Amino acid sequence: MLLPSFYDFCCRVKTISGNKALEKIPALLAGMNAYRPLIITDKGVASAGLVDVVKKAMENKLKIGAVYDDVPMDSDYKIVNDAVRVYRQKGCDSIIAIGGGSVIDTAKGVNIVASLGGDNLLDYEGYGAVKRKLKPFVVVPTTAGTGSEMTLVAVITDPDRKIKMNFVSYFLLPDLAVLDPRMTRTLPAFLTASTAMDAMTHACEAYFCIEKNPISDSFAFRAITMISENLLNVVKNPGNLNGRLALANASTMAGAAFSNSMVGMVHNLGHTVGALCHVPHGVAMSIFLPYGLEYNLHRSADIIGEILFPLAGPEVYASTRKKHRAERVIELIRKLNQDLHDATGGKHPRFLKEIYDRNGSPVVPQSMLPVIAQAIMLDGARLTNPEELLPEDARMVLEHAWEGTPLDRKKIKKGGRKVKY
Amino acid sequence: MQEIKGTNDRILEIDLSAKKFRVTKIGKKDRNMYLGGKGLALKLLYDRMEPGVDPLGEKNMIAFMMGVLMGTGAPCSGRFEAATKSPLTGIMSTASCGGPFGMALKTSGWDGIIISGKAKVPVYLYIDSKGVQLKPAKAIWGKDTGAAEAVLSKEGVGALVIGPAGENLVRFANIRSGHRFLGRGGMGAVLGSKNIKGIVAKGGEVKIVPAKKKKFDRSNKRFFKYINQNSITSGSYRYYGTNANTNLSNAAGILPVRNFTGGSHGEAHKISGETMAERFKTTWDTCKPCIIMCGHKGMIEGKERHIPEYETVGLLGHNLEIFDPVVISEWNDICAGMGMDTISSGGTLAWAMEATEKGLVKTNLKFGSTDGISEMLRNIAYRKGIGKDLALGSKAASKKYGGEDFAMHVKGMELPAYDPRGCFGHGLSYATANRGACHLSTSLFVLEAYLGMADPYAMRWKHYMVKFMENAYAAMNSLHICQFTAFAVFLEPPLIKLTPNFIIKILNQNLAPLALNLMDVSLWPELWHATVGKTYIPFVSMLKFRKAGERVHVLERYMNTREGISKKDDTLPLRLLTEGRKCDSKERSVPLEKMLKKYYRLRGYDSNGIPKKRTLKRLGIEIK
Amino acid sequence: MNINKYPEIQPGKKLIKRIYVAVFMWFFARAIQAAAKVDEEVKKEVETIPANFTLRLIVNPEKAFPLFFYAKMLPRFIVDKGILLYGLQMIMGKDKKGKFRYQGSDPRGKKINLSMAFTSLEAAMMVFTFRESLCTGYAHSRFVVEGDLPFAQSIMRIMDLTAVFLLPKIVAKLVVKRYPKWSEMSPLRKYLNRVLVYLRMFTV
Amino acid sequence: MLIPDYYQFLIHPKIISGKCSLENIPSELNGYDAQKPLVITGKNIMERGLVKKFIKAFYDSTVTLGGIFDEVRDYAGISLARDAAFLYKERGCDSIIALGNGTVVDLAKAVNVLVSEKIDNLSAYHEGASISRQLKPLIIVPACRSNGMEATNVMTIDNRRITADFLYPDVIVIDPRMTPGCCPECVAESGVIALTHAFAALTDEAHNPMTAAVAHPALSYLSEYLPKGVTRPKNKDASIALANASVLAASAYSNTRPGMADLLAEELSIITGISVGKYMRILLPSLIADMQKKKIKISDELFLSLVGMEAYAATPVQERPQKGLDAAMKLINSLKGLLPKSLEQLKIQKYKLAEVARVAAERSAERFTDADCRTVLEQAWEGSAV
Repeated sequence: MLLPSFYDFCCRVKTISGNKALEKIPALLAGMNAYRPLIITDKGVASAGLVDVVKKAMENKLKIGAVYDDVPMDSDYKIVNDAVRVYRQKGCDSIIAIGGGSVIDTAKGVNIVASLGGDNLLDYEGYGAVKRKLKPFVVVPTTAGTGSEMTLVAVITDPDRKIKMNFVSYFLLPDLAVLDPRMTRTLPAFLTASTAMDAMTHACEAYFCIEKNPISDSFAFRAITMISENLLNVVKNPGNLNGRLALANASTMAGAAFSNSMVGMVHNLGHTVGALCHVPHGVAMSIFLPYGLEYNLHRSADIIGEILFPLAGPEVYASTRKKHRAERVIELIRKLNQDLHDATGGKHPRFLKEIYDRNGSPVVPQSMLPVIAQAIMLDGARLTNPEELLPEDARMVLEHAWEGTPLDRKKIKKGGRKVKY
Repeated sequence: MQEIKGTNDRILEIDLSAKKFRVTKIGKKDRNMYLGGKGLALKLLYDRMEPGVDPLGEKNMIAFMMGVLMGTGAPCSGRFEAATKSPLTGIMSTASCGGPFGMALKTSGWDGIIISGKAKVPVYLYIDSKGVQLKPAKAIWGKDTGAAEAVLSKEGVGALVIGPAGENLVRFANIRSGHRFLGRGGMGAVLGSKNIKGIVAKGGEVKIVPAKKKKFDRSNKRFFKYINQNSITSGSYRYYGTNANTNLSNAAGILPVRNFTGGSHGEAHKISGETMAERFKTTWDTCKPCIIMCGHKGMIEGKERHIPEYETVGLLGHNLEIFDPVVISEWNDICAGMGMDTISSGGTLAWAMEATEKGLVKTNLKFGSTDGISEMLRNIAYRKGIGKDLALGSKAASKKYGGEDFAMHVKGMELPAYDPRGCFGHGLSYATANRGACHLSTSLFVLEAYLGMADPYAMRWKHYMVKFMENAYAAMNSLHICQFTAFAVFLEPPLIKLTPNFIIKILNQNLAPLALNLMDVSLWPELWHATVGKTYIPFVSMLKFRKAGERVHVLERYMNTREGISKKDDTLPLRLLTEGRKCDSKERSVPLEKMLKKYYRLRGYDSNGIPKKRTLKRLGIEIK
Repeated sequence: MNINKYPEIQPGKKLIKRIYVAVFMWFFARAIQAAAKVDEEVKKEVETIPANFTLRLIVNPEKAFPLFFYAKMLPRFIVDKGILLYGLQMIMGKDKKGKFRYQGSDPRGKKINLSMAFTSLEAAMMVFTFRESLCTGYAHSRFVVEGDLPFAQSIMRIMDLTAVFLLPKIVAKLVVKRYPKWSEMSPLRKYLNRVLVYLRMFTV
Repeated sequence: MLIPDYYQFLIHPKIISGKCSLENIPSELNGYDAQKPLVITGKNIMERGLVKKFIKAFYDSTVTLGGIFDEVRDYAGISLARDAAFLYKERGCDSIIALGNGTVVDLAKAVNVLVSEKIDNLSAYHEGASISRQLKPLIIVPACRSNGMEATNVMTIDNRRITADFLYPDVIVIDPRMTPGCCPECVAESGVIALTHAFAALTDEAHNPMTAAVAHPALSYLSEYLPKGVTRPKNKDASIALANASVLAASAYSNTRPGMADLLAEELSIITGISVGKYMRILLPSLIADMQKKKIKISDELFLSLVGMEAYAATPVQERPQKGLDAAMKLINSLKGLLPKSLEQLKIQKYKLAEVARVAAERSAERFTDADCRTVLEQAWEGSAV
């Protein structure tokens, strides 16, 4: 296994996973001297009845301080401040976040203010403002994709200044991540597909980007295995709880991997497309993943080739010749997208031009591509991609992804030395 | 009455499991190579015992071997040696005693006994010239040593008994004979594990005379003269007992205080031999025959009691920060009655006190307080409460409860009352002594701290001094003669006596091999040769005698290495190696590592402390 | 227990490395400034950066490299120019005219928009002696970027390009991810710009 | 991949490994708002000159080292911990760095409890109280001779174990300047301990994807670098890989139940005072031989981790678990004669084995029987499997 000349790894989240994982929360919270949590969630989760599932699982053993369910799609610092008020009013001593990325990010923000005092999140802006242990913080993810429960970043917008604030600290990591298949059971098939592909992208990018390290590799490796073994099955049989659990595990493990090894151009493009055209993150990921692999193929063919092992199983890996493995990986990811497309009845888009909004109009018009290409320079994930990615390169990739054609590998610019890990 | 010239060479081997005994003869070769006493005891066990047996199991054996000079009338020769695998340390242990049992057994016509197996019910052994009988000991089982011995003594001249501690397998239980004890190494537990409450020998059946009477008498006369001349053997020890050491140790800064954290104490004089002699009007109560007469008894609080020895005072007194001679002698009596080694008991108590202070165990013991000690000693003997764990010795207790850094033991045997941080050579000898922390393997503290004949803090040549003394003492214990005679034998010959101390000190420091080889120890070999009837060749015989001592020491070491002893065990408690003491302005600790390396090389051990094949071959030890 | 056996240990100083980093930063800042004037592509990148944007490159911890310690000893004009031994930081900013300029190493009174902070002097040495490229350095957490993150990419791009102009190919290949081919950057432009950048570095 | 019905997993420490990682300590400390660490280290590390190099790493930072407490030897006891805690308080320190392995780390953890809870002995925890508060920041810098428990949530102080999640170190810094081994034996021992721990983590029936993910790189590094490390203990690549393996194996191990070889080796070590590594080298092969004989079902993760993807993929499915055991056996036997091969050779008194087996079986919470332990021990005594 590769030994990087330098790496750091930190994932100090206690993960509990299982069909009865929710029931363990009260005891584990008590171990951290917490007995009255505030539940933070959004309306969608609450209306799906997931909060009730959690409450029922913990009944009698824990007193819920309050349920705050006003978190919007994009976490906002004012919401954070609002939630802190509720936290203080109800005398809570810990936080349980139930939901996806924005809920978790909001809860992280709430935890900062609730633990460190004050009433405004903006006081804690900037790197290294959080320097001590925060309140006990439990995350119950409901999407099995974002992996936010394993990241140390909270992205919270400031609508007044129109910026996204990044709060980064190891203290933002939750104390507990609870993976229970009951939380993802009601997720519709096409969302299951895209969130799982999000996790798959995390895992793949963690595996080949320049900050890769042995632990993140190993986590990613297993995440890919679990997704490729279970995804299609779960999309076809939504009630498959074991499969759901596997996907939840995979998502968390992929989260642990990518939060330590960072992501590359797939995320770079995905973030940009998301910001400019509001393409759902998971969808963008599943579309760009094969292109990301293809673009970096000449740089790290062996490493990408290794992904074939978890993706297709050892038998396929053994029967494929070494130099064809990387290409096979890309082929298989495309095929997986195709399969998902079929299984969801076309709801899972394969190319950019296939994404439609609720009104049926395309989300990414072809005319936007140059703008998107230019805007990739605003995202940090560019830096950790093995190959240099400049606007003109991005444009070339985007055009192919829009059209749905494989990259013309001759067009990719080469000329770097070997990637040093 | 039958008369035996020299040695009888008959050994009684008793197998308790089979209820059989047989008589074996000691071969001439063994006698010449291993002299008698300790040497022979070890050799016989070496031939008979497998390594790795359980010390408290059936396969362990215990040998009692009488001195060669015993019964001949040589001064201080009424001693015998016991050897077994110790339950305290798990390795070979030897102990010496001057009680009446020795003479009784020897005059029953036996040079020694070896006991193996295990009796089904508690028994005692009755030995006369015909052999041995196993008699039920139901009536005396559970009694303290004094009462049990009183019963057994009716049947013969001398007896060995164990107390409740031995019956309950306290790992440092001892064996009593008269007022003397086979103290260290837990021999009592070995007898206890074999269900033997005591051994009694009829005695008075044969008479022993040296083979070469004339030569013997000539040497003997010189021996008497030396002992009566020497200021220690005819002075301080004779009048104050071994406890005369207290003031000397205090002055030299080797007096352990508060579990070896201090080296001297202002109140130590209260429990010194001088004070006790005056306060309790002491009289003699010693081994027989003896002319040093270090054992004393006195009227303490209206009761006639044995005056505690220095080690007892040291470990139950100043090491616990207790300076009341009355309570100390009371505890001395409890230990004697229960049949427990006072050194190990005291050392274990000191550990328990410090462990209590540091929150590792819960007891009511406290340094400087007499509360609860008598009770704890009884609890240890009967293995009640925490006494159950303390009865395993400080090593085992510290393995269980922690506090290994202040458990003052070497190889499991608790440290006697001489702090090696004031006498480095003695520190080395603690580490290398075969049975564990033993003050009797070299007694270098006398030269270093008491008499000023060697620089206590120098490291040069200490390895040589240790080796020389170990060999000499091993030989002496094989004779077997009282170790205190060494003062007389070493110091009284004219050459040493007339040289001023500072010159000896300089010589010892710089030319130890020369200085030590000039020491005239010819008295001992002369006596041995005269007794067994061999011709004494000046110098050559002495060298052979010293080589025999070396052989005995290395044999014991070799037996121990077969049980897993190696360099890692030849060490001192961490406290002695790392912590300095306030009484020492330089806060020195023992620089063991450097001395140890040289010692191994000199001894012919490899770097791991295992005797080399070459060494064993040179000494004629059969490799197994 | 005698605690004097275990003395407190104050951090020492690696003087040569400090000087190297200080000098390097000065050269580098001047080079960026020159490149921003000379090269079209750099100019284009600079244009994407908003006005009054201030960038700071610093070696942490700031307190270990006292800013004003040397200032007291040196002549005024050197201090004003911010030359050399003036703390281990460099500040570059886009002034009102839209020029990207080196603004010395005194952060007082300036609003820093983007800060790139090396975690330690050794980390800075790793990057500044080209043992690790800027990207590898970032991946290895040698420095932390904070502030207006969106523009960090442009700054990195500017730095990469400057490195290409400044350094011979064999060294520059260690620094940048992809060394531009002829098709991307003609040799004429590269060598001409190299001369110009060097000239401007020392003259203006 | 099999996911158990329920599992918990935590790997708390931040691991920083590689070139120039010591220099990250000041910024890590800064992240905890700490400025003045107390350094706890061992005499042997001082003698090897590592402390000097360590101090150099703090040049050009604002971190003052509150003192370098270098009194630690082979035993971690409360007396020493109290001394260090006293120094900590006198100097007004706010964090702890443990430079070294085994007892050094144990002592540092104990000092951390003493100073964080403001107590002067640990009797409450010995009696079963649990540590439920955040302790001071603890950074570990491993040197050679690991006892495999540094990265875990266990501290062994005064021969007694205290387990609590708060005892995890906060940061582990693996730097090539500190890791090179002092001798081949020492490297071999550390490697064997890591191997045994990882082995226990993967052969436990209740292992989960996360423990497998952590044990995997540990085993891969061991199989790749252990043979190299023992022949060239000073080799930086090998030493750093082995240090990583040791930390990762410990992380996996603290999330699973101890295996039979671990339990037996620990018990033997307490009784005899010989290091666990020597015992594990003897016990692991006998355990493997026993498992092979009994045909115990294990997961094929072991094989994958040890031999890598190519060889794994080239082996038929049903043979993989067994081949995994073979590979582990081969790896441990690559040490050849470096460490003793049987308990007999170590001169363990045979009568002690019964007691060891009994205690180990007791500690295993009925997973292994007394008889199982006896069988493995007997085999280890003869060393027939080695």
